[in-house]
Amino acid sequence: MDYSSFLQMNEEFSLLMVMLFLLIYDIFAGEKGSKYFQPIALVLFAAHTLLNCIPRDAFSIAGGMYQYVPMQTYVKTILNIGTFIVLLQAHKFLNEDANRIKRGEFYFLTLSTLLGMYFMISSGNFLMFFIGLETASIPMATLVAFDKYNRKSAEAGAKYILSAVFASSISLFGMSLIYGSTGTLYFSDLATLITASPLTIMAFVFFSVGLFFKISLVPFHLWTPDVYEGAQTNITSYLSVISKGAAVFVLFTLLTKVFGHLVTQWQPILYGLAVVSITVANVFAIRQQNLKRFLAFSSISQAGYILLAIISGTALGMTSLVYYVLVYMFSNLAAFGVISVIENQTKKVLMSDYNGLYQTNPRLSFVMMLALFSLAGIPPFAGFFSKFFVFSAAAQQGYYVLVFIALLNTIISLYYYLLVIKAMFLNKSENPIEVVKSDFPVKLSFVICTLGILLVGLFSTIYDQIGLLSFGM
Amino acid sequence: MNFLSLFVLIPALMMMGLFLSNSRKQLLFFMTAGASLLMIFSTVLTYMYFTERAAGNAATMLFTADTVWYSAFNIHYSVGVDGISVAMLILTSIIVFTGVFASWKIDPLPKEFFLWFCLLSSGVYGFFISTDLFTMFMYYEIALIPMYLLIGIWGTGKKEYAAMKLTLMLMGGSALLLVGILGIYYASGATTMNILEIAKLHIPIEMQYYFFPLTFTGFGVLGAMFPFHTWSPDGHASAPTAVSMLHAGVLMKLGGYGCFRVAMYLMPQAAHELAWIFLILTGISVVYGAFSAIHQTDLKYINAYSSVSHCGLVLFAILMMNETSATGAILQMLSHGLTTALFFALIGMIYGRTHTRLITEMGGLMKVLPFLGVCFVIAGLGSLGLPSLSGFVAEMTIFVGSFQHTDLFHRVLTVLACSSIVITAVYILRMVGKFLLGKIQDPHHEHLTDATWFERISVVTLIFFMFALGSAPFWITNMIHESVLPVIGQLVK
Amino acid sequence: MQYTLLILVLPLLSFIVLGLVDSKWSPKVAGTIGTLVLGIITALSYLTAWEYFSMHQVAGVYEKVIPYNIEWLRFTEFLHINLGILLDPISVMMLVVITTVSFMVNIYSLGYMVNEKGFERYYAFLSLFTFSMLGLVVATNIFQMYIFWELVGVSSYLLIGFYYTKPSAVAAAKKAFIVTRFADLGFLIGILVLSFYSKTFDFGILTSGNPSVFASTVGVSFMGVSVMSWALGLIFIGGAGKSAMFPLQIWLPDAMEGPTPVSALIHAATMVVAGVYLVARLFPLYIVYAPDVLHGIAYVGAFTSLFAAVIAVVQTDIKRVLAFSTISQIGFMMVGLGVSGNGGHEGLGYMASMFHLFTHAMFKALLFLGAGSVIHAVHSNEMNHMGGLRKYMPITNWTFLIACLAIAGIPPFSGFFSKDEILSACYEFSPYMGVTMTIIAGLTAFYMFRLYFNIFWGKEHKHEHTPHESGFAMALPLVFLATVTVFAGFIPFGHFVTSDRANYNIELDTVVASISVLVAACSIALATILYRKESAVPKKLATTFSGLHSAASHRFYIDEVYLFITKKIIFNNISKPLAWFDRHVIDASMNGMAGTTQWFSLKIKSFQSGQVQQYAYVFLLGTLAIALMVIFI
Amino acid sequence: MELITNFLSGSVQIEAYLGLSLIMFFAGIYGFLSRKSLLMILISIELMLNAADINFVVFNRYLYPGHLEGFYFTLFTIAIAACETAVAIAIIINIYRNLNSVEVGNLDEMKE
Repeated sequence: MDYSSFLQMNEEFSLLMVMLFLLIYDIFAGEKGSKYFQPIALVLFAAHTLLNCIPRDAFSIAGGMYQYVPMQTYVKTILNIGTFIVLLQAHKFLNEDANRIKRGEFYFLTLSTLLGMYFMISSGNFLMFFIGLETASIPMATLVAFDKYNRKSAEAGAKYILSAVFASSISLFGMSLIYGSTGTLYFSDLATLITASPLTIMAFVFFSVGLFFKISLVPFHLWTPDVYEGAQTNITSYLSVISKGAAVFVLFTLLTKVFGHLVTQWQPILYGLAVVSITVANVFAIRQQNLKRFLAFSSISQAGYILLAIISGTALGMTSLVYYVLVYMFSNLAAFGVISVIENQTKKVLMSDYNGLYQTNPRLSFVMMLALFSLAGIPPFAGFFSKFFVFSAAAQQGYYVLVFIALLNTIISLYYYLLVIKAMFLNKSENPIEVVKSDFPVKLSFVICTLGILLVGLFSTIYDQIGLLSFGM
Repeated sequence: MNFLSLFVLIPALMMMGLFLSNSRKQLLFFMTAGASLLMIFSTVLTYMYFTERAAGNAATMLFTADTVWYSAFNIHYSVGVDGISVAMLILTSIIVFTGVFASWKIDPLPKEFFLWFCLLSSGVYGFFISTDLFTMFMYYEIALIPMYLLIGIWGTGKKEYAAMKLTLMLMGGSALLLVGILGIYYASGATTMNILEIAKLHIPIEMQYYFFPLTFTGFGVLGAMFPFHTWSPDGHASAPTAVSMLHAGVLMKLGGYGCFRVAMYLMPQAAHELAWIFLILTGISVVYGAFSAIHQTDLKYINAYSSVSHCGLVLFAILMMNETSATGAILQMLSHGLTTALFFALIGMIYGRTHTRLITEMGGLMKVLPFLGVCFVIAGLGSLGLPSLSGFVAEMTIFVGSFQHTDLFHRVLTVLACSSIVITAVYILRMVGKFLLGKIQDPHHEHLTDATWFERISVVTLIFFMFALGSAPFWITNMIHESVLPVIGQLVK
Repeated sequence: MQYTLLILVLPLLSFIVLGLVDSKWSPKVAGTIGTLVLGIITALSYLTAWEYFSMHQVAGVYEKVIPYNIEWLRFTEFLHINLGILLDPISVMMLVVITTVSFMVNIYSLGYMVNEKGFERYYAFLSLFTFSMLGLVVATNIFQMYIFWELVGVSSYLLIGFYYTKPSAVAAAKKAFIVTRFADLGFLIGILVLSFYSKTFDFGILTSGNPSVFASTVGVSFMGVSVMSWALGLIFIGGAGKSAMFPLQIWLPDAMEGPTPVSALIHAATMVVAGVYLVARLFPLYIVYAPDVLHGIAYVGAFTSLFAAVIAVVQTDIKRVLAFSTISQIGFMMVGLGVSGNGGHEGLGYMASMFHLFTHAMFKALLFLGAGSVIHAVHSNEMNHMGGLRKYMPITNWTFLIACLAIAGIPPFSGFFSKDEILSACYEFSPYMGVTMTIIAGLTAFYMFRLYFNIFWGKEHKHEHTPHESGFAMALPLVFLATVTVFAGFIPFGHFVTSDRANYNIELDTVVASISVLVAACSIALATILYRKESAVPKKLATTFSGLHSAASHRFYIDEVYLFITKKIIFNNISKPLAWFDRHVIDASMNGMAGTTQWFSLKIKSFQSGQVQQYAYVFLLGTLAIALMVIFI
Repeated sequence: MELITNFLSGSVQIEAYLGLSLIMFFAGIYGFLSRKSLLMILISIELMLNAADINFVVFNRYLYPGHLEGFYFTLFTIAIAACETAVAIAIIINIYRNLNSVEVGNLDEMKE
């Protein structure tokens, strides 16, 4: 057996090395060395991101267990950038005395979930996929419960792990049935072997709900707001963007590549889920006072929008999806970034606390506003473009009614996004949040997000680049 | 990129300038400089347009330019103007210019105000120069969203409610619109989003049946079509002066323009079949808006309902589908834009002095505010269609045009719409009579001061153009008329 | 005749200049400019008249001269508004009338208005009015006429509301504008209908008598009435509004709130006859395509005339008396047109109507100016504040008397000739009409002399300061107009203005003339008995016929009916419910959508119970639901 | 009876295994939904995971005897399940430290 072919897994190895290095460094670095831990970690991770951003030719190793297509590089790069932004935003939080000791773990856990997602994305076999999925979710549970003296955090951790395992066991059961009905676990073989027999369909449904859980679609979403609220904000943002982004990509590839024969089955499923997710999440979001919960529901409805791209099942849809994830990442991370900065300093996360924020923290409010506008799909911000493309992809396949429903929901979503903007800009407050100071990495993260929000839409090259590769899908 | 893009770039540069500036003087400098630049620029454009046409250039759109933007969706950044767009650009530049002068004293946060104002205006300009469905829609939405903050922060009265309502309703309209646009694009099988190209293709009639109502209603919401007009009274009443001006003056025109340029132009068969529904709705708008205005006591509400009525007339005329009424519709857009902007400017100035907008609480202001009073009367007369002011030209073109329709139903509707001119007279004169004429009611009003120089600039500019349009309409009607022909040709075919 | 353009341009310039300078110049300068301009254009009008009537006759028929006709606004290939000048006998006559009266009023105002605030504004408005009125009469096409028609309406509004701090003036101005505007709607729709079938606005083509113009109307009817009747009937509504025909007469008495010279100019001599002029202008159409409408006009005119005359008998405000008398006299003119045929002797009514228009303009202006002079002296409009003024105001007295005699139809004053022609035409139309009109003529004589005696004779009323004759500026126009009134009757009017523009020799119908003179004389005698000296008879009569009397003094409650319609029905029962509907139904349904969403949001919040087991339960249900859905659908 | 004999004699029908796994799976689900203690819930999850494992093994053994995919899958799954349990136990301990209880009903601070 030629193990050298394993070395083609560039991204995974590079990430693994970063992880291991950081783990070892954290253990053995002295007082002095630990000062440089975060800078080194960030630089290393940035280097990792840069090194692995060039797409290569498609290949498949380990007998098809691991399948690479160039598009994955983009997806992984997007995840990398997202993670990088999250790490930047977590910088200050991790420098606090209480957390300093735990930051090695933080990095290690975060990066291992990322590694899990890598595997998930590149998997060519259900075993690989399952391992990746679990690698992504088990450390996540510990991250959610990271703040172990906080009751909310513990509760969120418990909810997350229980729900996640419940979901993955159903999913696993589904996989077993798929295996039973086809006799293989390789994606490439499954694509031809799957037929629309009731058992297979049942298996498919059981399997896919595991992913729906990860994407947090209604009605598999109920854990989301609680976990988002309980977890430390940076982890929430990681959860909402990175893990979701990886999952939607995988869902798309699986549906088109593996379950292509079941297209008449999964299209109505997605149709229904999209409608329900967008609507229910929006309706819930209206009432939310806690901004983290609020963004949780918002992210559920965003996931619903993403389904519009998946449902099209075309190359256009694929491109739109990846693009959507990219834009969504910038916008959501910006929003969560603001919340985390403020929460870290003042412990305030309620919408009413944000009254009059613009008077004291104009920059933060500005970033928040951009993020929310982008999430709401307002031009000229990137969110508008991504939404348009997603709708366009669905409309191309004739899903006009779905697009229409989704658009009607954008009105509701605009309403609650505007509520936050109203709080920040319009409302007056007796005791507004004091001036919040943020350190350089956090500022850098805001700059990256803002540039992303402002420029990604205007420069079509990004979309075109993604589009170039999506035709292989 | 061609020079038309300057219309978008200048506001963008203004925004940058504003962003960097830090004193009130600088802000005002950037705004006035930018606004005047836009005004000059639109004049130059008009001049160039005329020379091009005179030189025999018979293309539908002039000064076109086309850059591929998103090739996957065939989205191009394509610009071009015809007579209608030029007219609209002139209108926009006038109102942006006067709007700046009307908001000379805006407080608090002047910088932010002007920033949003610039964004709003760049959206409007962009809309009028676009010939691509996507960019058109994008600019349309760009123009919508700053309204929320502009009204919410600098407005008066129930501003938060009004801002929210306006934004959401208009977004609702744009939701319909987006489905319509996507439908047009995919159903036509076009390989481009350029309107002119799509117009050459044929959209299957059963598809048109779906997308025409969507598109028309989508734009119609912004054009304050009954029953989607309720954002207008609340929104306009709460908005700060310049925003009311720009919104009622220009933004509502986006609706009519879009209906004409997109809905009717691209889906002529459905337009023919379904026009009667919308004719009834817009006919209702015309009369209903006027009747509702009679009962209002808040100056801005009166004017907002009056806008509903007048903008209803725009859509009404468009739906009559002949060249005269369509020309009239465009003229009405111009005329209503100028008149209503003047109204809002004056109302804002008066409100700034009296701190009330209820006509029951004022009286005899003509005596203390002769300049504003006279201008208000002129605006009123313009609104009720006095010959020599713009309203007359526009309304008469519409009525004469609409009445040329061979179908009796259309002519009867025209007659009903005509009746709005009487009702308009009623509420205008009632308003003028109540608060300008008569005796001074509130002793505090005895010592008000008349308009300052920057207010005068704003008002006089608007009045000047109202007269220019109303007394010598030929310079612009020909331009509009020949640009209307392609669309009407499409409809008649 | 290119200089005719100046007749239009000069007053416009004068308006612009006076309007823009506002109060920067002294009042005297403004007044002088206005008057001077009017003087020039009066001279030009006379020149035009002289040149036109002496030179533009071809084969005994006056030709139409169009020195200017510029396309102003193009609607379609055939329909375009032109601005131009059309000279034909009636427009030239109107030029003369308007400029003359306007000039007199301008001079008069120099004295009358001198102490008023806003003197410049006043002159600016006067210039605007003159410009609009002149533009109206020389219109080459029906749409130009409509344009100036509207402008005239606005200048009338501005002038009635000249005392804008006075609520009654503001209300009157508003009323005048809205009522006429309402009528204009009819005019506009009439134009639309007419132009739809004829494809032209141009008077030249419309009145050419060429049947092909209206070929498309043949057999077309709407609701059982032919479209031409509709068109012309609607156009007449416009005319009726401006000319205060029943039931649109309500605005004119209130319009007396304006300064008296304005009443003289606009609401007596010029603007109110615009309706008559309009019908005269389209007379060839009426007579050929809608003779029934023309007859209708005659009946409306007759009724209005009677109606106004009855009311005039009981009014006590001298300007109102004059106003109702104006309505009544315009009724005469309408009747004249209505009963007329076309050409030669048939067209007697037409000629008579125009003649009456001309003479009426002069003597009615004189009456108003005289009344103004009286009001100026006693500072009141009420008859019972006057009496015995003949001693103090001899010029006014004499000129007023002349005017009264003229309007009463006593030879040799001008009113006699014109009214007599109308009466002859009426008798030829139908004896009933003739008799009715003769009675009205008698009523006219009666109330005019009631007015005259009440002002200048009767018991002297105590005044704060002794009334005195007005100054030169006010006396001059009185004298001038009186002179015209005396001699105008001898103008051979049939040589100038006839229905077919050919010469026609007026012959006095002695029977009709003597009857009418007799009736007038009797009425005057009656008035003399009743009002020359103070007597109890009028009061007694009033109490005897108290019902009629109070009805007449309340103008037969027409205003109340209107008030009911506008206030109660339109304002309270249409507008108010609509406004309510808009707020509480349309708007509420929009808000309701938002509310429903909120409500729904509240209802489903229990799904998010915080219980992880429930989450799993929902999760499971969702899975099963999907599975069932996919398998069974 | 035949089932038992077959079972004892070593020639068990595949349906029996599948039935067993189904029962285990739904028992696990039932347990997850109804148990009060977090630990019991965890055990229920283990039941569910193991049900899937049985499926894999049985399918491999009966239907696709030439391959080893199912067996491998099961091995990995067991390892993963162990990880999950470890993490879950850790979190439950943490919960106990915070709440002094491991009742699932108490985890409702965040809701709505």
